[in-house]
Amino acid sequence: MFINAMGLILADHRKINLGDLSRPRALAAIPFGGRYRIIDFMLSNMVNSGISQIGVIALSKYKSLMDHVGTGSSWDLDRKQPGLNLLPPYINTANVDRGGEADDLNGLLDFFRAYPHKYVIVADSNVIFNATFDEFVSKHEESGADISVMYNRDSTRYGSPSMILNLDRRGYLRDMMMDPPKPSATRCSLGIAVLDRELLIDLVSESIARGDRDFSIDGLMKLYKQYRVRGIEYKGKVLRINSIPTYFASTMQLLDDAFRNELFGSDLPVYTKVKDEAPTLYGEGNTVSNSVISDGCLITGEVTDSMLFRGVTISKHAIVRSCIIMQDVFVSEGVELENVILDKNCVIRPGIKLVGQQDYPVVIGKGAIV
Amino acid sequence: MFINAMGLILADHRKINLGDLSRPRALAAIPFGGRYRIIDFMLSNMVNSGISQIGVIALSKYKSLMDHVGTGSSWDLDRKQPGLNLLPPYINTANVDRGGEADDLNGLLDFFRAYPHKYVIVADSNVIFNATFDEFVSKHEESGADISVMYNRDSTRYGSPSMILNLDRRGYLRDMMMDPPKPSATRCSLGIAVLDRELLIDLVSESIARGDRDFSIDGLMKLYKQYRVRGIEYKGKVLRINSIPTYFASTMQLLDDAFRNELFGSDLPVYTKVKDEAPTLYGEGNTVSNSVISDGCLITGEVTDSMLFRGVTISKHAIVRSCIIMQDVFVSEGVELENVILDKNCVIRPGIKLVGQQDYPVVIGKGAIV
Amino acid sequence: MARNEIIAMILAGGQGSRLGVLTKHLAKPAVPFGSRYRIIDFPLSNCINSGIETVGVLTQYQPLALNTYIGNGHPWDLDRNKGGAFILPPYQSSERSDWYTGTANAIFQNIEFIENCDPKHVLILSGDHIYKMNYAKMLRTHIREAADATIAVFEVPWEEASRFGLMNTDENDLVIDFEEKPAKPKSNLASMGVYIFTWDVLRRYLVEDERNLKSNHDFGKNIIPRMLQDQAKLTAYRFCGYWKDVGTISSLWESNMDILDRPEELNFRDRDWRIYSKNPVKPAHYIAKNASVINSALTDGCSIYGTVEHSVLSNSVTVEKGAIVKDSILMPGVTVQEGALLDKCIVGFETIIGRNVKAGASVKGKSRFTSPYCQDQITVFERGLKVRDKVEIPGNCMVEIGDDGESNELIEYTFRVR
Amino acid sequence: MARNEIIAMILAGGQGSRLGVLTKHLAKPAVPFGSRYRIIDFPLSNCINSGIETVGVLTQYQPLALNTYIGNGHPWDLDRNKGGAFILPPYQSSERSDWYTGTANAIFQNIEFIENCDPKHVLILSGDHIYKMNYAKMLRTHIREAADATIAVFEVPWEEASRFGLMNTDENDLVIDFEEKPAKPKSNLASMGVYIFTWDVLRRYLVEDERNLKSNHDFGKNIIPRMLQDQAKLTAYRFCGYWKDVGTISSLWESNMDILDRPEELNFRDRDWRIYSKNPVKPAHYIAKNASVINSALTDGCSIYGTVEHSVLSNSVTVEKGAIVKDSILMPGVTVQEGALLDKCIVGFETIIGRNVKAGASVKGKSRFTSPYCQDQITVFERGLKVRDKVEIPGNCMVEIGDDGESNELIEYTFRVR
Repeated sequence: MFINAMGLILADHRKINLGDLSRPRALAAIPFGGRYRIIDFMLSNMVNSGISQIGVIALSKYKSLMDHVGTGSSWDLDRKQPGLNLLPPYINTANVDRGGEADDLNGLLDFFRAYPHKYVIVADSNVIFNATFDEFVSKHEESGADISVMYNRDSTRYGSPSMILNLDRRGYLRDMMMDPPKPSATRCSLGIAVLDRELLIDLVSESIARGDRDFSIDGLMKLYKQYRVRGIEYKGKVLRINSIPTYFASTMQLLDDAFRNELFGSDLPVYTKVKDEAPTLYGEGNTVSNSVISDGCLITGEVTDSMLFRGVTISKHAIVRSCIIMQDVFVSEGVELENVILDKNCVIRPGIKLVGQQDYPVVIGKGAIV
Repeated sequence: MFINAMGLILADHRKINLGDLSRPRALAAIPFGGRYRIIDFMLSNMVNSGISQIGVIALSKYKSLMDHVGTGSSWDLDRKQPGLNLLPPYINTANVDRGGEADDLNGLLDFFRAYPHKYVIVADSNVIFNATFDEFVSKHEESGADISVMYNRDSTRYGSPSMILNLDRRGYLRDMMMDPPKPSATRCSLGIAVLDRELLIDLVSESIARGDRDFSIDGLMKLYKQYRVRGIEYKGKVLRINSIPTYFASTMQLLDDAFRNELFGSDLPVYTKVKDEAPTLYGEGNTVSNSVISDGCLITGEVTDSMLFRGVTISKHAIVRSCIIMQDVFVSEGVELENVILDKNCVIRPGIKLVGQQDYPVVIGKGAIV
Repeated sequence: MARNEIIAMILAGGQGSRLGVLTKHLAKPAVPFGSRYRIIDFPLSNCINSGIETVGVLTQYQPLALNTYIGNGHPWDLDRNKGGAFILPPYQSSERSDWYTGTANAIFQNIEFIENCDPKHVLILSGDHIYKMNYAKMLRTHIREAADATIAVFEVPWEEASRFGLMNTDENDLVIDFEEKPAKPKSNLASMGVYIFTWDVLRRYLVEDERNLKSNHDFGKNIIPRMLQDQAKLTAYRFCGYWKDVGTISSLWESNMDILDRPEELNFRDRDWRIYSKNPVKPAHYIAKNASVINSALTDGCSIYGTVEHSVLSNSVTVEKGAIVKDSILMPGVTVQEGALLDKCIVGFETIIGRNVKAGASVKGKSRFTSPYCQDQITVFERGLKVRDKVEIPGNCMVEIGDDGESNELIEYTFRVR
Repeated sequence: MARNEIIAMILAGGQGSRLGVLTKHLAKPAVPFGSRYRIIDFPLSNCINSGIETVGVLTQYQPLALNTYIGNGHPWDLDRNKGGAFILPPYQSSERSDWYTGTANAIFQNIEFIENCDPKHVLILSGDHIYKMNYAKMLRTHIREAADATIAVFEVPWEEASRFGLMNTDENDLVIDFEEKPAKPKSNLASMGVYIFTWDVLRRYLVEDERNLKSNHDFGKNIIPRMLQDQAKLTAYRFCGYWKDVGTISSLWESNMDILDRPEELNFRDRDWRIYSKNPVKPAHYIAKNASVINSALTDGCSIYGTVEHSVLSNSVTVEKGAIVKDSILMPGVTVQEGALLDKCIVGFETIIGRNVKAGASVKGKSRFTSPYCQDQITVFERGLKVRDKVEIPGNCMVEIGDDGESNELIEYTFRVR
């Protein structure tokens, strides 16, 4: 009835960098899809699977992540036995005695030991889909594998970095390659693994004993020589974010009805921090076409093929085409924008013109006044 | 009606060390008074004053503090606009760019700037009393001082460290001394200050510009040459904790009816984390005398002049005299304890005898099996 | 302690029968308003923004929607351990079992609740007004004047004054007389139905009023006049700003349109006085390629493929290709199918307007649904209907499922529960 | 989704008149129990420990104490955004306004609430039983057996069987017959008043039962027999462990004493199945120098200067010097003044037992307070009394304030509100 699992979300990824977007925040905290941040999708998938103990671990830049998840109440994780556990490196007091050197693995170990669940689902923060883990866990249980990892086969390009899996006939991993020059298989890891909590505790304890300081899904998969690591295919639609171009392309996919309906039209809600914005007001002379618009906007200009986050103002005679405009941005009169990503709180002054290319969108960092 | 103030609790004190009790946790997180931790009193004082935005800053060893305050729900601080803000040094992302060096002053500044209140009340974590700050703030307002600090005059000794204030006729600070050999005045700082939020922002910004990394009440008071720093007397009962002996003596004072009634008998509740323990069961052959006993205990032995925290077991024929026994300690049959402090989760095996002196109680660290 | 200075009691029990089918299944305060909100969001948000954290919500009529809407109070930050939002229905006691018989009686029956909170003052609110008001300011006046009661008043145009309960005041804003809808108004200060009472005084009057068998147990009709008679100190507190009673179909429609036509007055974008509401947990809305959305308010979960003009849409509304929605209010989950036209319509939760349906002001003629509650050519649809394709319904109609089955040719009922 | 698998509905509406003055001002489920708890803590904690996060609490009689006790549901982790604890009082709708007329009618009137939650199964609980039970296990049985209803049963001694509603089962634990308190029991499996129904099936029976004018609209009397008649699949689920109905003064007293005499059976110290309760926010309790506390349960806020023996004390009880409390149950805030003796007494909230009062089993004789509800020499005191110094009250009394003023020589009323 309930999945007997706890969740762990790795909020950073050492190999993924989204430039100006990831400078002020962890990968998982990057705004996405109008009302959301990337982590919302994985958190919601876990909560919708009935998982109520979730750890989130980041390497640095916690503030924006902490502000976003708060007490966890938006995901109904503000429980007596904490539902949402932010696991920063500092959390382990033992480190202090050892001279204050941060060592997140001990913090992880404490977290895994704190709850009685059978499984742990560990997930990276760079894929977006909407599904429960029921099937994933039951297939893992049936197979008898030690570790199962989720992959998909996209017709589109995966972008880089991507981890291509080579499975044997029974689905077990026999090889894996990062961005291989000639992909021998089309299976690409989604960065999600499930394994026994007890096994995970053993693996992490060993890492600590060995003096390792790193923990990653790729690291777990690499154990395929000692353990039975098996791939399980996810067949639904997935967005994969590993660079600014894939971020931009993934956003634009949300303008597609079929894609949007699969991501949001199911019974599984995607939760996010509630902002209590006003409804969006459309003024007299506006033209809005093929765009996703969030609450709290005020639109009197032209918006085409774009994604607007909460609280954006588009003034009269402004033209916005194929843009991603984040929270509380103010676009003044007569501005012209095409293939531009504006981070939170930017102000674009009257008459400014910015034009990027689809593969090379212009990115304006948080709070810039242009 | 409401105090227009935010609160800041300094959870550590560089000059105070409680040995085995403060090793695994911040000063503010040390258990006290049966059901509480030291910070509960200051948090409750602030909440009871109608303050609903409170920051807590510690130098290290956050885990126990975080576990204790959780989402802040026990103090009704689990609000949409966060009521309880844990301000660890890591919180400022700017530090990461500067090479990861922790700098808590920037985090403080962010916190002070996030809310619109007129005043900030800054408090150390080593005094225990039960009162609102209404009178303190209104006296500060009336006087027109820049900074007001709270002091008291105890007939008992203050212990060390203690900051003795020398005030002029109008109450303004003209000198201050730490543990003076011959105290010229009997006014001792309680480590609580109130000042304008704007002034505090200026002071902290200056410190940052100057490259300082420290922030303390004593540091604020030392500004008496540039600013008008005034003392305000608190006339109620106060417990002061700055060493193991004063911790022990303060606990023993709670066995006194008059003292206990002033601390707990008022209309102002002292909130703490709810543990959902069972009621305490007293068995057939027990003798309990002049002791404070928390919930969830099981007592079949003898307890005299002692303080028992939650979930303690005192077995048959055990004798406990003048002891402080923290959460979930198990005292086996035939044990004899006198002037002993047992930290959380200790197990005392059958027949063991431990005897300390009133001024030198025996302290057994967290989780020890004796 | 500050906490017990004042508590609020919201009178949310009335059926609001003048809203017809809109309140057939839910209490008036739970009726959606202004795209993102429900009516009760306004007093609740005003309370929390004014620092009032204990709020009793007196319900009686169809409280379920209100009860589940308010839930644990979290959306308004009213999920407090001490205080918070309390639903207060009528109940049976060992002595009596009565429904609430009037506004004053409703408070009387909850004296024990109030005593438990032990406040110095009690704020009495209605659950059917749209306004943003800082009750803390009003309380300061009440305390400064040492009043027994303070009544918020709103200056109305003289020509409309006779539609309101009016306070005649002296030069110090002390109330000297109260008239309910007088033919010849002596004042244009209308009572807003917002009262602060000193609790000790109010309790005395409630107990006395309860013993009076001739009383209607109503604040306006009984308690206030009785206090005036006793020369208690009643102060008028003047409120400036947007304020509207949304008790009729026409005023509900007007007030919704005001957020489009006079957006600066209610100003939902003001972050210093947010109006909180329960989040529907829906994605951002989508405007398709050939859609047109002019002069309208939309919120999460909407998908617009047609034309929306001068309308207020709640969450999860779909307007299909070729459909036109004009001067209308669509509540959560409404679907307007291809080619349909809505003109000055208010459509209840989840109702489906079939293909090529024409409804509202631009359709002329009479209908079996014509209703005296609907004026100004406004047409209202019950929740959970499917209006069959091509049906035409004129203005001034209240479209609801009947017991006769005759209406079956025009509409069907789609809700699982009736 | 797992969340909608099952919801719980707790029937908390009954007056519980056999508890006399203890339920004069509050519903039975709100009666304090076992030092730290109230009766309703048991079903609420069982729900959350079983993973059931949506709980409807059906109230009708004196719901205020229950309403404010449950509050936002936080103490039981039921302050969920989705789900949580909902107080469900009777209400007026456009079609009818009725109090709940029976257990089945109460659920019937809340069909809309249940439909909103859209569960596959509904767990029906009583608000007046003390037990720890994992409903998830019972649900697994219900699903495995594909039953229409699963009824929890408890094996009672044959000699007591005729006091219960009994299930006769076949060898597969299918229920073949149900008898309410039969003179000659054919089974010793008593129904615990804990039912899981498949919701689609239950809804059908509720609607049918509601139409039957002769029905009492009761689960035990009408719904279950009717289902048996239709040969619906009813499974018995055997429960082992502590279970007690606390519907009478004697059983309430016994069950409280059980936590002292059989502490291993209910085992409140088991951290894997905590019983949650609202925290009174009081300091730890204090035992003074010459006090004696033997074989008793105490909790926060108590101060003991006298003798307490084989008694259960709720929070904030004071026992003064020289006072003796024996075999008694003292509810929150009770004060026993110097030299008083209580023997087998149950004392309501905040009552003050004056100096040198003698009350209960060891005082012989009759009294104006003697009551048929009190048996076994137990004497019960209403909440908020002051028993005047030196008064003597024998066992089997129900001490309450009367309208006559005659009792005034013995007791006075101290509560602010009556």
